[in-house]
This record gives sequence, structure tokens and C-alpha cells, in this order.
Amino acid sequence: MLNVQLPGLSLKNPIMPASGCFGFGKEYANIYDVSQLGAIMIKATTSEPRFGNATPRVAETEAGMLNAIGLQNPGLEKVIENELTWLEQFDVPIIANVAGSQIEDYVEVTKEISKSPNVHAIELNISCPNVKTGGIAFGTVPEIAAQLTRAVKNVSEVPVYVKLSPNVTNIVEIAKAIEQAGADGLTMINTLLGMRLNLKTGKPILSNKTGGLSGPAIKPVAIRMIYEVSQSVNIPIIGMGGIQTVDDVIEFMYAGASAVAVGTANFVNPFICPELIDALPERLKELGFDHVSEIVGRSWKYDRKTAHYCP
Amino acid sequence: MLNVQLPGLSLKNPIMPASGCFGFGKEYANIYDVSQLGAIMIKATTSEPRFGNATPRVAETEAGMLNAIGLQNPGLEKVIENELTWLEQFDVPIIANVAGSQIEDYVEVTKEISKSPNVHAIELNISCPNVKTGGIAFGTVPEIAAQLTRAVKNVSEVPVYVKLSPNVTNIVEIAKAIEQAGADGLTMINTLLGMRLNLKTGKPILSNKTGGLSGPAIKPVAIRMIYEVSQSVNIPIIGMGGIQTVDDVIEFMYAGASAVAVGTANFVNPFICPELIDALPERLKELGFDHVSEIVGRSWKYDRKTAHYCP
Amino acid sequence: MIKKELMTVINQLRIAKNIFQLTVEGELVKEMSEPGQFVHLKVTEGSAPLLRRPISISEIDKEKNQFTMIYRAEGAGTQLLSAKKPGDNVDVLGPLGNGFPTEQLKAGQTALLVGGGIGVPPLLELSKRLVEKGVIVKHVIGFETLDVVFLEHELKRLGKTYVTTVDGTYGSKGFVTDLITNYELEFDTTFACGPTPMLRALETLYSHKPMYLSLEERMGCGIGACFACVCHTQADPDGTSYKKVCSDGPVFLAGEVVI
Amino acid sequence: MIKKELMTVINQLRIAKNIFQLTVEGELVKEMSEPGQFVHLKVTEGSAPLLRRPISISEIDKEKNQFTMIYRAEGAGTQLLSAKKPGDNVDVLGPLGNGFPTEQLKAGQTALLVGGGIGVPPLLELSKRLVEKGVIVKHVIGFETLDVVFLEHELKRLGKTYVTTVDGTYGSKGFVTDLITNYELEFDTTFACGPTPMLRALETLYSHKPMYLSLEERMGCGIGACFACVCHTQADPDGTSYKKVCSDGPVFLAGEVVI
Ligand SMILES: Cc1cc2nc3c(=O)[nH]c(=O)nc-3n(C[C@H](O)[C@H](O)[C@H](O)COP(=O)(O)OP(=O)(O)OC[C@H]3O[C@@H](n4cnc5c(N)ncnc54)[C@H](O)[C@@H]3O)c2cc1C
Ligand SMILES: Cc1cc2nc3c(=O)[nH]c(=O)nc-3n(C[C@H](O)[C@H](O)[C@H](O)COP(=O)(O)OP(=O)(O)OC[C@H]3O[C@@H](n4cnc5c(N)ncnc54)[C@H](O)[C@@H]3O)c2cc1C
Ligand SMILES: Cc1cc2nc3c(=O)[nH]c(=O)nc-3n(C[C@H](O)[C@H](O)[C@H](O)COP(=O)(O)O)c2cc1C
Ligand SMILES: Cc1cc2nc3c(=O)[nH]c(=O)nc-3n(C[C@H](O)[C@H](O)[C@H](O)COP(=O)(O)O)c2cc1C
Ligand code: FES
Ligand code: FES
Repeated sequence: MLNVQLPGLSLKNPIMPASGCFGFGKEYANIYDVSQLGAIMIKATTSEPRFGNATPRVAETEAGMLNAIGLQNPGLEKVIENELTWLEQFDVPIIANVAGSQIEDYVEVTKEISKSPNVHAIELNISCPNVKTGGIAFGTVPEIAAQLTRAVKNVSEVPVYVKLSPNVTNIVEIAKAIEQAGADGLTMINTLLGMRLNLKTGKPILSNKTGGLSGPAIKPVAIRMIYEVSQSVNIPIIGMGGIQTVDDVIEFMYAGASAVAVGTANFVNPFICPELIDALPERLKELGFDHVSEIVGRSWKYDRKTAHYCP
Repeated sequence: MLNVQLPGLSLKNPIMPASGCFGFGKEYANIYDVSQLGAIMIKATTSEPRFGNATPRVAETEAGMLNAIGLQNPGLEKVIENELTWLEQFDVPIIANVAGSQIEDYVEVTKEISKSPNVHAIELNISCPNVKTGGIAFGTVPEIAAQLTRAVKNVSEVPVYVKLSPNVTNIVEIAKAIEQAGADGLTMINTLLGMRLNLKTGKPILSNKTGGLSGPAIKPVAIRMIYEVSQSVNIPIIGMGGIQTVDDVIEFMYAGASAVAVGTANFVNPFICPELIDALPERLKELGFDHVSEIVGRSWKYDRKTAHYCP
Repeated sequence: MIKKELMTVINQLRIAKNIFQLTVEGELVKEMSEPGQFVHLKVTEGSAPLLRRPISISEIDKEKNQFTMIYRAEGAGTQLLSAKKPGDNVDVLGPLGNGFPTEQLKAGQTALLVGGGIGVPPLLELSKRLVEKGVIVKHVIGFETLDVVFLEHELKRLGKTYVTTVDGTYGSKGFVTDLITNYELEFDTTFACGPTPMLRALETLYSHKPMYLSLEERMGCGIGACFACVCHTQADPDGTSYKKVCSDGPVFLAGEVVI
Repeated sequence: MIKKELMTVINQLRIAKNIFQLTVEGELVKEMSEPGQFVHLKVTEGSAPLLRRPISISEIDKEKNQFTMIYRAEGAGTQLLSAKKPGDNVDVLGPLGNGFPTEQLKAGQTALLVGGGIGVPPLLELSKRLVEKGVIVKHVIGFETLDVVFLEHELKRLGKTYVTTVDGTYGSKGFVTDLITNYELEFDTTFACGPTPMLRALETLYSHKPMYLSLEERMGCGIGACFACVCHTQADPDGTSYKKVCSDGPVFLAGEVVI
């Protein structure tokens, strides 16, 4: 009752860890069997290795956290050689999160990484607000987002999902431009730009000053955006932003997400993904559903429950 | 050590209730002396009376709440006759929050309400996301925000503060346009657009579907925006968004606010404003300050504590 | 006068499935007057959950400075509340709103008290006050099912008490209105608290006699400042006149507001 | 193996100003090996506060399945932790990271254990292990002021113990490094935990002999997945090679990473 079919992705269930909150899976593979997961969204990969920002890189906020990791990663080559190869031992599709400072970077990374046998989809991180050079603009200007999408689609061997930034006036406009440019799906939302100051020094706690806000605090914004976008595009959405409980999973899918990703909650409870996968069938039954696909977009699609169907 | 001078406003202290979270003051005047407050931001006033949206109008979220009141108010005439006149008994400046669906509405309301003797400033609510007709656009397009500001400045008898919406890609651009158009100050932030769904029905909890997210959850976004805007404009900012404690007050002022407003926290603790006013001097002393003005913009203004000064 | 006080838990009892009876003590009790008023509770110090929860006053003991609430532990707030033990604190704001008026009823007259589910609790204090005045009380209380029936015995001590359950597992099967109609109950004034459909049905059937209804609405402030809880007046159902459930209510005369 | 367990509070004691000693019991203790590892604590069920708090393991009692932590109650999380009473639960993730290696030291050799403030606790278990092996231990522990001195007596039982306070209200006045220099302490290996400036000073002065430093950094996951807690390696101080404090550390050989 949990399987989900999306472009390039045959998911056992709609639950996966979000990019940057699961590394390349090693740490979690030490504590549970990651083959249970619907998929794994790996940490952003750039063409060259990056160290990222100076520490402190995280700060807690009310019901949320700020991060400014700065896209630390070992670079395309090592990700393919060490991380993706190592992940092949698990029966789980990988969604490769791709980042860069210019279109060519994205194209280069996508071209290579999409050849890896276990990479079943690309997730274009056009929204990461942490890197000073570039990054932020791609996700905020519809034409540029579309241009990037087209360029990446041209070289990708697998379907391309584009990850939307919530820090925009009109999320629907950007989503539509990306759809038109040929994206196979959307993932949303990335973090909200935020800041926290140290009471004693007066200075920002993060050495990068601003950071991305994630966690339960941003859930209402994510739900609103998915609700709006899912009604305006015909490509599927993987939803994220503050998911902690099985009820949150259901709320995201009601809003219009076809699957969901769990980010910050992995830090609070490293076993959260398998726990949600375990809990979902019973909760769906309680609410009167036979298959998770029945609930997608329920907030706007159906006036009443649809007739049951088994895929 | 708490007095603050702002255009039109001679504040005993930098603490005031935020618009829409204090009605027109009557309910709070029943439980404490509202003359203690730095100022009062009254509920949005429109030219005609409005009933607002159907209930439910509020929903709780993690560390926040959504509201879609829909600008309910008795209309310009009654606000002046009943509410403002009644408030004259208190020694506290009033900041009149003005809303509308078209520029003429704002002009009409400002023209009349700014004549009230205790209205010392206007706060243009160009950001309320709750009213389907108009409202939202003013705050998201720099040119329109500027146009509105100019029109209102032309007729206002008192300084005009413009309240910024956080639901924009580039808050600095809008702030600058508004400054250029002659605004005397800014207030920020209004609520983030959000949504929550009912698990059982699948439908949005708010009858208006979307609502404005307020409370501690949005504080990091507010701090970031005030930090950015205060460095780019030369007019003062009244900061708001999730303030609950005296440390929050200080954080907002470090970020660049010259005074602060408290919204949602009034519902959690109706005595919050006087409690913050009481607690502020001691906390400032603990942190090594002699006057609240020393901390404004400390996050970016000073590398070290400035020399003491008494105004 | 509305006060805010950290009151002390004296007793907490589970009296039915997920239904808890909580007694707290403090000075705030001195401010309580009418039955049917409510309090607004903050169950934790932090912001999880952020908002207060409105709960009716079920019994007042002025001598001991104590009052009692009965509530269903359902969401985050009420579940945390149900974990409070004697000696723990609860942050209480109250008393709030206007309760049931009892002045017009004279000794010997009959009051019909109708409660549905979690709307039953405020009827207990009301019933006591009426009985003190010599008013004859009849109670009709309805529940979903046997597991969640409560206050029957307490009310029985005060007057005739009929219980209905929707599924017929206890008392008469059906809704409270079915019972009132079937038994042809006689009365001078009705007081009711419960789910909106129940109140609507009562209003339609019996509002030719004086009837007071206690309403529920999602609340922000609870004191009349935020306009979260307004309803239209029946005099101007599509216009801009309104009443606030928290400060004008929660008890309204039937016909006053649109429910 | 990293486990997550709701452990039971056995004892909580205030041992100095705002300093608490907390003993908990559970199966997770079976997984604990080296001194110097830490646990990641969730102090409430809800999201206030949201993140776990890293706290060092101070003592391990394998027989009783108990371990002890010592922490300063300062912010929201540690303050809530300090309110826990025997019988309450704490959500513990651990054991995490790599602790102090004790293999290279032989009986008769001397270990210098240096702790600053809230860095002192992990030295206790370390000292016990070393003493068990026949290693001679010397402790130098530094604090801000008299009010916050702790663990002196416990450490004294294991070996010579010197206390410094910054303001001179107890023990020698000054920093731990002042004391080591002034007393010309001799040792084969140093183990240290405390504020970064202290670790830096130690590294500068004494890293010609083997030295192990336990670092602190703001953490997200605590298990090596989020890249919150990285530091540069000294071999490549401006490059892209890195170590994670949570999973590669918190204990590093002096010279390994940039502190
Ligand atoms: C005047 C008044 C008196 C009440 N008296 C009682 C009583 O005596 N006993 C009792 O069990 N319940 C009573 N209720 C209902 C009670 O307030 C809700 O059941 C409670 O707020 C739900 O909180 P939660 O933490 O369980 O749910 P959550 O789902 O966590 O609540 C989320 C938010 O929605 C609000 N909410 C949810 N359900 C309701 C509701 N039915 N009415 C109003 N707000 C709601 C909560 O207050 C909170 O802000 C009363 C409500 C009102 C308005
Ligand atoms: C490996 C390791 C071991 C530690 N061992 C101990 C110990 O044994 N005893 C002890 O008292 N303290 C220890 N600390 C420091 C302790 O983690 C912080 O004091 C604590 O997290 C602060 O939480 P709070 O709720 O008081 O503060 P808050 O201000 O509410 O914390 C907000 C956020 O900042 C983080 N944070 C704040 N200060 C620190 C800090 N100094 N180091 C890391 N994160 C911080 C918190 O974890 C939280 O995420 C250790 C830190 C690390 C990294
Ligand atoms: C520490 C951290 C690192 C992140 N790194 C990335 C990243 O590399 N690429 C990316 O697209 N999103 C990244 N994100 C964003 C998350 O994938 C996710 O979109 C966001 O955190 C919202 O989900 P959450 O509230 O469940 O965490 C990161 C988030 C966090 C907290
Ligand atoms: C119930 C409610 C009603 C509000 N009404 C108004 C309003 O009429 N005009 C306005 O400019 N802002 C209004 N706001 C926004 C607040 O003034 C404030 O900007 C926002 O809530 C953020 O502050 P907070 O987090 O402290 O609540 C309202 C907020 C709430 C919660
Ligand atoms: S709850 Fe705020 S006005 Fe009624
Ligand atoms: S805290 Fe996440 S990698 Fe160290």
C-alpha cells in the first residue's frame, strides 16, 4: 500500500531522507538497513571538492534550525568513486543532489553523475542559500531557472527534479517555468533564509551570518507552497520541510506531494525514516485509505474520498 | 534608559503591541495600564466596516500560528469615533494601521485617521496576505509599493511607516523603493504565507485556506530581513515577528530595529508587553549597556561595543 | 477581573476513556462568578504547543479556592495537560467570558440542561446553582458511546438525568434531541452546551422558550482582542455586526448569533 | 554500536553553581567503551528545544548499567535537563565518537590530565581507566571561580590534583597552563578537554609529547552525517580535507586538526 511510481523512481514507499541531512548514507547504514528507504537524496555534489563555510555552521531556533554548511562535499569524482559505488550494495534508488555556481557546473556534474547505475534521478539544487557565489539567483528568476533546467535536461541520463527555493514572491511562476523547460518533477521546499544573533557578542551565530531555516517551524510555508504549485503543474512533487511525524507525511501528500523527504528530523531521531515507514500503513488504514496514492492532492482534488483502487 | 525617538513618535520605551494582536486596546486596558506601553499599533482600519473571513480563522502550528482574520474592523468612521476617542484617556501614542484594496482606500483612511490627535504615525499595511482582493500586490512590487507610499505621504498629517511583507524574493529592493518614495520608517515583518490541513477531512483548517504565519517560528526570518534592510536604508525600523522574551527584543534591536512590536505573544501571555518593559533595563545592564539606543544595529554597526552615550 | 496565575494541581482523575477531571487551586478562583465561564490554559512553559487551550469551568469550590475542569485528552495540548500530577503547576488565564444567566428562573420552575460530549462539564456547576435556588433541573446528556460517558452520577444527585449514546451502547440510542422529543420533556428554560449540530437542532426545535447556548470556536487571545472567534448576529447575518465567542459569549441567548 | 534509548534517571545532584551530575540507567551502557565518548540527549518530547545536546560521558558503571554525566545548566535544553527527577526518562543517543586512547601508556608511565570548566567531566572515567592500568595520573583542572569548582575530590582519590581558578578564589590563580609551567609538571602523555583557547595553549606548549585533545563544536546530527562540526586538518589547513568532531573526534591527537 506504500509503493509510488515517479519519473525514474520506483519507490517501495514515499519516504526518503532529504539532501544534506543524510550525508552519503554511511552513518545511517551503520545503524539501520537503508534498503528500507523509498530512496536516498544524497548530499549536494559539486564538480570540485568543497570545504564549505567556517564553523559554527548550525544554530538552533524555535522549532527549527539554521544551517550554513556551504555545500561541503568531496567533489564529483570522489562522490562517484567512493560514495555511489559503496551505495550500490543497497537496494535503494539514489537521487543525486547537484549544485554549482554556474550553468556549466550543473551540466558537468549531471552528465557524469547521472551515468552511475544507482542514480535514478537528479535533484537540481538551485535554491541553496548558503553559497555566496551564485546559487541563489537560479532559484529566484524564472527565466534562469528554466535555462538551467533545459541545459541539465539535455545531458542527463535520468529524470531531472528541480528543488525550489521558498524565498521567492511567486513560487508558482517559477515552478511553471521549470515545468515548461522540461523538468520531470519538483522537490520543495529548500530552507528559508534566516539569521540568529548571539546575545553576548551581538554578532550572528553562524560564521556565514545567514543560514537556511529548516524543521517544523517552516512546515506551514511548505504545505502552502506545495498546495499552490501542485495545482498549477502536471509534474510530481516530492515534498519536504519540517516533517517529523506520520501525520506530517500525510499532510504533505494531502497538499499535493507524491512522496516526501525528511531532513532535520534525522538529527533529532536518526531512526525517523524507518519509523515513519513502519507507521504509515496503520495510520492510512485508520484514516480510511487502502493505498498511499489515494491521498495525493486530497486537499484540493476531491471533495470526498475517492473510490479505492489498487495499482 | 529606554526612551526612543522616532519620526512622530516619542516613545517611553521601545515595546509596543503589534497591529491585530491588541484590538483597539480595550481588552488589555481592562487588565493593565496601557499607558506604560511605548505605543499601540491598532488593528487595521479600512474605509468601510469589514466582517472578515469565515471561521476558523486561526490554527496552531509548531512554535507559531496561522491567522486569516480578514481585516475585520468597524470601518474608518467608527474607529475614529469610538476607538481612538476612547484611547485618548491614555498617555500613549497610537500608530494607526491602515489597509485597503486600492490606493484610494489607503489615501482616504490615512487622510482622516491621521487627524486624530493621538494618532502619531500611520502604519501602511501593504502586506496583509489575508484579503483576496488587493493587499498582497502592494507589498510585493517595488513600484506599486512606492506609488502607494507617495500617495499616502501626500495626505498624511503624521509620519508614515510602511509595513513590509516577508513573502518576497528581495526585501531590500522593496524597502529602498519605499524609502525613496518618502516613507518615514518601516515596520517588519508581517506574516509569512502558510497553510495547515485537517488530517481527517484533508481540507485546510482555515476557512480562508491560507493564512499568515506568526510567532517564534518566523523569528529567524524577521531577524535576517531586518539585518539586511537596516543596512540598506536610512529610515528607522520597528521590528516584529516572534518576540516573546526580553532577549528576543534585544536580538531584534541588535539586528537593526529601533523599537519592536509584540504580536502573537499577547495571546500566550496578555501581560507580555508590561513584563518585557519591566525586564528590559536589568537585562541591558547585565549585557553592559546604559541605554537601549546603544544596541540598535549592533550586529553590523560596531565591531566592539560603542562608547556609552546618554541622549 | 481576568487574572493569570500559576495554579497548583490538586487532583487529576481519568473518569472515562481519554476524559480527565482536573482540580486546581489558587487565588484566581476568587474571581469566578457565573457557571459557564471558561479558562484559557497554557500547559507548558515553552512554545510546544504555543497557544492556550480554552476549557470550561465545571465546578467551583470557593471555600477551598479550587475549581475543576473536565476535558478530553486529544491533541498535543490536552495530552500534556493529562500528564500533570498533584503539585504540578498549570498556567491559568481567567475567568473568561459570560456564563449561563440564572436570574430569570424562579424556585419551582424547571430548567432543561442539555449537554453533548465534552459540552457536559459546565452544566454541573450550573445545575448546582439552579438547585440551590430551588429550580427543578432535568439533564439530558449525550455521548458517542459507553466508554466516554461521564458525570451521570453527579448530575443524578441534582435532578432527573437522561443519557443517550449515538450507538446505543448506554442509555437511549440516538441524539439528545430524539430523547427530548420522545420523552416529551417539559421545561421553562433550556441551557445547552455541546457540538454545534446539537445546538442548531435544539435551537430549531425549542427556542420558542428561553434558551441559552454555549458555543465553541477556535481561539487566539480568549479575551476579545484578536477577532479569531467571531460569529454573525442573527439580526444581520450577512453584514458586519458580530459577537465574539470568547468575550461576548461563550453563552448566547438562542437567536442572538448565527450558529 | 550507536543506540537510541529512553534511559531512566537514577540520580540528579547539583554539585556546584549551575553544575549538575546526572546518572541514568539502561541497556545503552553496554555499548560504551572508551572514556571520552559522548552522548546526544533529547530533553523533551516536543520540539522545544528541537535539537539534541551533546554531553560527555563522565563515569561508566557497567555492572549497574548506569552512566553519569556532568553538565552546566545554561540554555533552554540543559535547564530542562536539570529539572529531571529520578524515575523520569531521558532520550539518549550514543555512545558517539572516539574517546581517549589509553593503550600506548604502560604501567608506571605518567599521564597528565588537563580539564577546563565543563571539560573536566570526561577526565574522571579516563583517570580511572589509567589508574587501573597502573599509569600514574596527575590532574590539572581549571575553573572560572570557586562557585563552579567540581570533581576535585573524586580526582584526588586517583592521583595528584591541582586546581586553578581564573580569579584566584580557589586553588592557584590563573590558567591551567600557568600552573603546569610553574610547577614544572612531568608527564609522558597529555589528555585534555576544555575551552578551545586552553587546548590551543596546551598544543603550543606541550605537543612535543603525545597529546590528545577533546574538541567541542556546535552539532546537528552528532553521528557524522550533517557536516556541521567539521574542522580543517593541520596537513591541509586551507584545503578541503577535514575531520568531523562528532564521529572522527571529539578526541584528536594534537597536530591532527586545526583548532
Ligand atoms: C469556550 C470553550 C470551552 C471549552 N470547554 C471545554 C471543556 O470543558 N472540555 C474539553 O474537553 N474541551 C473544551 N473545549 C474544547 C477545547 O478547547 C479543545 O478540545 C482543545 O483546545 C483542543 O486542544 P488539543 O491540544 O487537544 O488539540 P490540538 O489539535 O493540539 O489543538 C490545536 C489548536 O486548535 C484548537 N482547537 C482544537 N479543537 C478545538 C475545539 N474543539 N474548540 C476550540 N479550539 C480547538 C486548540 O485550542 C489549539 O489552538 C472548549 C472550547 C471552547 C472554545
Ligand atoms: C562532544 C561534546 C561534549 C560536551 N560535553 C559536555 C559536558 O560534559 N558537559 C557540559 O556541560 N557541556 C558539554 N558540552 C557542551 C554542551 O553540549 C552545551 O553546553 C549544550 O549543548 C548547551 O545547550 P543549552 O541547552 O544549555 O544551550 P542553548 O543555548 O539552548 O543551545 C542552543 C544550541 O547550541 C548548541 N550549543 C550551545 N553551546 C554549545 C557548546 N558549547 N558546544 C556545542 N554546542 C553548543 C546546543 O547544543 C544547541 O544546539 C559538550 C559539547 C560537545 C560538542
Ligand atoms: C544541515 C542541512 C544541510 C542541507 N544540505 C542540503 C544540500 O546539500 N542540498 C539541498 O538541496 N538541500 C539541503 N538541505 C535542505 C534539506 O534538504 C531540506 O530541503 C530542508 O532542510 C527542509 O526540510 P526539513 O525541514 O525536513 O529539514 C540541507 C538542510 C540541512 C538542515
Ligand atoms: C491574529 C493576528 C491579526 C493580525 N492583524 C494584523 C493587521 O490587522 N494588520 C497588520 O499590519 N498586521 C496584522 N498582523 C500581523 C502582526 O502585526 C505581526 O506583524 C505578525 O503577527 C508578526 O509578529 P508576531 O510573530 O509577534 O505575531 C496580525 C497578526 C495576527 C497573529
Ligand atoms: S479569541 Fe481572540 S477575540 Fe476571541
Ligand atoms: S554533528 Fe553532524 S556531522 Fe558532526
